[in-house]
Amino acid sequence: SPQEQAFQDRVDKGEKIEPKDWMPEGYRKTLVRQIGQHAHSEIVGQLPEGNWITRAPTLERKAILLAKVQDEAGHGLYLYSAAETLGVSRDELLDKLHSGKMKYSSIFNYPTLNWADIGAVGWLVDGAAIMNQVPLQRTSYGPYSRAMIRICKEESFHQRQGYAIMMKMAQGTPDQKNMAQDALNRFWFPSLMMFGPSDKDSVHSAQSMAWKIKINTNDELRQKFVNETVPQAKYLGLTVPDEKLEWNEEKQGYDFSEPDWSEFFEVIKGNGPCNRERMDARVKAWEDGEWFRDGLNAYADKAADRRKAASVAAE
Amino acid sequence: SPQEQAFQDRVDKGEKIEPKDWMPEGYRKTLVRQIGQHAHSEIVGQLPEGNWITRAPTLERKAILLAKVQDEAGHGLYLYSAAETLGVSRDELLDKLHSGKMKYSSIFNYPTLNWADIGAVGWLVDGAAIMNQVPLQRTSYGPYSRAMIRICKEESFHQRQGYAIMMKMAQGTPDQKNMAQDALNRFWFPSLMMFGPSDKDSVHSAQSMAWKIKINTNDELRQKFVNETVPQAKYLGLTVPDEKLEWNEEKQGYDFSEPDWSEFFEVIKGNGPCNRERMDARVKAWEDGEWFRDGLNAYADKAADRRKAASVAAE
Amino acid sequence: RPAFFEWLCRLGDNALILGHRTSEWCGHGPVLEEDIALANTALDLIGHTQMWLGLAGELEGEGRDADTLAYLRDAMKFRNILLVELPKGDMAVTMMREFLFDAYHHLLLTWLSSNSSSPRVAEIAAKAVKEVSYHLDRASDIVVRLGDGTAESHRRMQDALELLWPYTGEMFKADEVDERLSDAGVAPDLAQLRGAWETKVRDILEEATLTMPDPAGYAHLGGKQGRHTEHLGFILAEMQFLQRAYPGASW
Amino acid sequence: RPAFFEWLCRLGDNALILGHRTSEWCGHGPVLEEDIALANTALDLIGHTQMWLGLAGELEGEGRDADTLAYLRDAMKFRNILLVELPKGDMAVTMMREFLFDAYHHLLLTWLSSNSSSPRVAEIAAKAVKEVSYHLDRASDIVVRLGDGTAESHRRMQDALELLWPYTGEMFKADEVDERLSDAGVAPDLAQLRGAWETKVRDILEEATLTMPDPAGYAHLGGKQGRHTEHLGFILAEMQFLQRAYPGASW
Repeated sequence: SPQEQAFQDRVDKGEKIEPKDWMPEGYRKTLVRQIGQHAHSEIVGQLPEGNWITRAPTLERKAILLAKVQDEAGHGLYLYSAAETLGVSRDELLDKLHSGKMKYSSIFNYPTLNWADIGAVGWLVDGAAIMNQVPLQRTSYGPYSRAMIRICKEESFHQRQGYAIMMKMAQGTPDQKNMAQDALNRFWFPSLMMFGPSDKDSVHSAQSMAWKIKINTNDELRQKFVNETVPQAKYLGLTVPDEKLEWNEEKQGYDFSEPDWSEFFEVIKGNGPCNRERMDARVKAWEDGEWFRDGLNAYADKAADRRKAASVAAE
Repeated sequence: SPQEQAFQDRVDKGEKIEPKDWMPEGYRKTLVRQIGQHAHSEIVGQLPEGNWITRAPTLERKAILLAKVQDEAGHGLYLYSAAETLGVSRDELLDKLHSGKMKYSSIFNYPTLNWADIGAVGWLVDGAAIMNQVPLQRTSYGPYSRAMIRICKEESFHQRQGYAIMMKMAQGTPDQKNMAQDALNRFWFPSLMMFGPSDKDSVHSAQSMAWKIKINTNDELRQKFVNETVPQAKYLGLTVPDEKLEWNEEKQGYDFSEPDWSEFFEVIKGNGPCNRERMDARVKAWEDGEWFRDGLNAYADKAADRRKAASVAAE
Repeated sequence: RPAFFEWLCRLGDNALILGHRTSEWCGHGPVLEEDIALANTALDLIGHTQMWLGLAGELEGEGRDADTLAYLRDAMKFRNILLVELPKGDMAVTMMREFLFDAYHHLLLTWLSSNSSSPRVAEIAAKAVKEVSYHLDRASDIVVRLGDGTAESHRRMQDALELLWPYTGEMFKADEVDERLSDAGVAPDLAQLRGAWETKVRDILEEATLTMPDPAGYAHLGGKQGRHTEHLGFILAEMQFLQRAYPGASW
Repeated sequence: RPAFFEWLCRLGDNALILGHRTSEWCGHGPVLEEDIALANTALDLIGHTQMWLGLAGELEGEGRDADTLAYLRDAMKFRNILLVELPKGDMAVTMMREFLFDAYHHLLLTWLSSNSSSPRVAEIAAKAVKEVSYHLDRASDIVVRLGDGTAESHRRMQDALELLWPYTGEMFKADEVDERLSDAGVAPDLAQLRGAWETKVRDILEEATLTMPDPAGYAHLGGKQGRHTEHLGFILAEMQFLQRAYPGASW
């Protein structure tokens, strides 16, 4: 349709689409799904790291970790707000999360088992997230683009903090170095999976790329991540757990093993190590909090009534 | 009445009263209260010691502690059975415990704060309990007397184990010795309180002694406990936290300070350090277990029906 | 000087243990804004811990820094009041505790920042009081809204108040340490803070339509002298695990 | 020999961690008889731990005894299967886990007691199998009664079964360690135990009117190689506190 064409022209010219602008229903739906999943990932992502807050090894590490997990909740907040501009409320999105109708990033279904995992999550998981998100700062939808700009700034800070933890661990006692290597072993392939299956297997990509909701292909981003991360691992003195890893002079990038995609699909299906625990924790928080939210709402209603009564009386 | 007189004569002659024998209503009531409180004390008493099972410092200590707490549950079982011979069910007694109508020994409202407390509970609390219970082996009510004989045997074993822990701690590192002294400081006066207020303030004593439900006065037992315990503390190299403590040649016993009876009555009123937690734990266990008990009962009913149906079919 | 050290540990341990309990909510809050606010409160409290225990260690002069004090003392050596170590409970318990403690904490820090004879103490208090002032406002606001919310939120807040109330007496019960610090002009006379605390608490509870228990009731004591509840040992086992399991490692 | 050590740690750690979880009920059981039975089970398991880890330490020959192994290894070094470290849950989870594990444990110990090429292993297994035989009878009985009890007890048991089922696959998943021990005749071929286990489990679940999930479903793995759930770290922080906080002390 001409409307659709005009829309596509604006996107092509690099104009930002704003909430009140007309947009195709597919564009809106895809964005709601993508932003919603991203928001859910932020709040579910609080759990694996939150798992170590009470056990952080120094007061400073505890403070840094608390601040980081708090930032993630803040990112959730921006993203739910961005989704709200598309006409879907936070409560609706949460309801879909809790009922399993919407997903969150599968990486958060892996456990954090030793302190170095807190480093690895910052370094690898936030690193992969940034790789995905930096291009999205140029996404066509205004509120989403602006949320990504804020988020990317904080994420790269988190990534540096994560790398600093890895450095301490890798240069620490033999036990600490073992923890660091163990964390890398466990998080390497799940991090590669964060970019999604290979483009040839990815369904929605073409339309999303035309709409500038997706900017790069999964494989491009994965390659970029490997190229940047491998030297960092070497600098730490750690071994990337991939025997096929090798520099390819011709493509000016590393050759590497594909992650085990059957594992990826099992985790998506709900069979990851922590899927059940993560969802149980979120649902429990929501259900246990019902009386609290109801209490605040009831007070707000009463307060509004009182204000109204007072203004009537004053007239 | 002549019936009452005949009953008293039997008691005086040292005969045992058995469940089917006639007995005065007051005798029955007093026994139910006393045996019930004792049973409740055993199961509430599982909690302060149970608090350290998951943190016991060696596998052997863990095993000994588990066995001990299990014994206490077993004592609860004997005692509820003894009470049942007087026509009151275990569930009725538990209901009275949960609703606060029946008490348990106040000593269990004190917390166990370090590992030496597990020693101190065995040494002092079980020690005081034995002092109370040994004479009760000769109590007039048969089932109660027989329960006490079994219980005393196990309790004195527990007391020796507790003393062995204290010995290890008192002869251990300076930290361990501090823990041992701290435990003694906290448990000394509460243990003295276990014998109840001074006889001159005790209401029911005279009748209970005539009925041989109570054998010695509170003050007699307290004195005996102090006389036996003080040399044990000295042997451990620990200091009893009582500046007035002194050997009295004339009475061939120690002079000692009275415990703070206002604290005693506060704890009875429910203001002890752990009253609320102990009751909450018991009530929670009971309420959480309702479906479990109901399930077993439902199965028992079905099984009985099936047996009946089978025997009808066989006829 | 040992009294000064003890007293600083009390301030630091209150912040540390309350911060620990508050941080347990992270990722589990009833609503996102609250999750963030609780993490922020915990973060402030950990910051205060670093300052108070840091000063305590410095003053002691035996080479113990804030981390050493936080991670390598067992329960007997902790000096926090019992109130802050109770389990976090539901949000009613968490917010009511924060309110009751903050009302005291704010008065104490305000006094210290403008009156303490120790410039170091006054300086730390001046930094901390800004944050605690915000915590108090927020906690007061939530107490009012939940107290005057639904029947259930009201009931939960009243239950929380009654559970916690017997633990508030310890805040104002001065022992020899408190008296020495007060005599030296470092710290206030605790009994004198009580009146202002009761007024603040009474006002907020009234606005929250909650019933204030009798302030003269039974008080649980002992934390300031190292006699804690059974909860503290479990907190420390978790908190101190890495430092205990890998002695001397640097993180 | 390192494989033998690993394998003994698996046996010992399963007993230790399941014993720990079972002991958490002590004083909190739904009925006095059950409280006693659970404590008794935990006690037996701690006894097995002492024997298996004792033998492991002896075999290793580096001076580590059962206590050292139990109290001074961090989670990465623990070799128990994931099933036994899951939280105790309600009595449905506790009893269903005990049943699923005991059915395997009993088969394993029976094989070891009569077939193991290691006399020490056979001897320990012979002692343990008597107790485990009793645990299995008791757990089977409870599973049947609760499964065929009320609608609620049935629902809880089915939920517990579905929660735990994906963790049962690890019992039969042999790795290199298992294969070496099996080749040496010390231990059975795990895959061969599976049939008998499934038969036993199917029979009891059927009698309990419960629906057995597909045995070929997804399996959570990793515990035997030291990749655990997030729960184990918390268990160890609590369990090991005293040994970690007071190194070298004798208790």
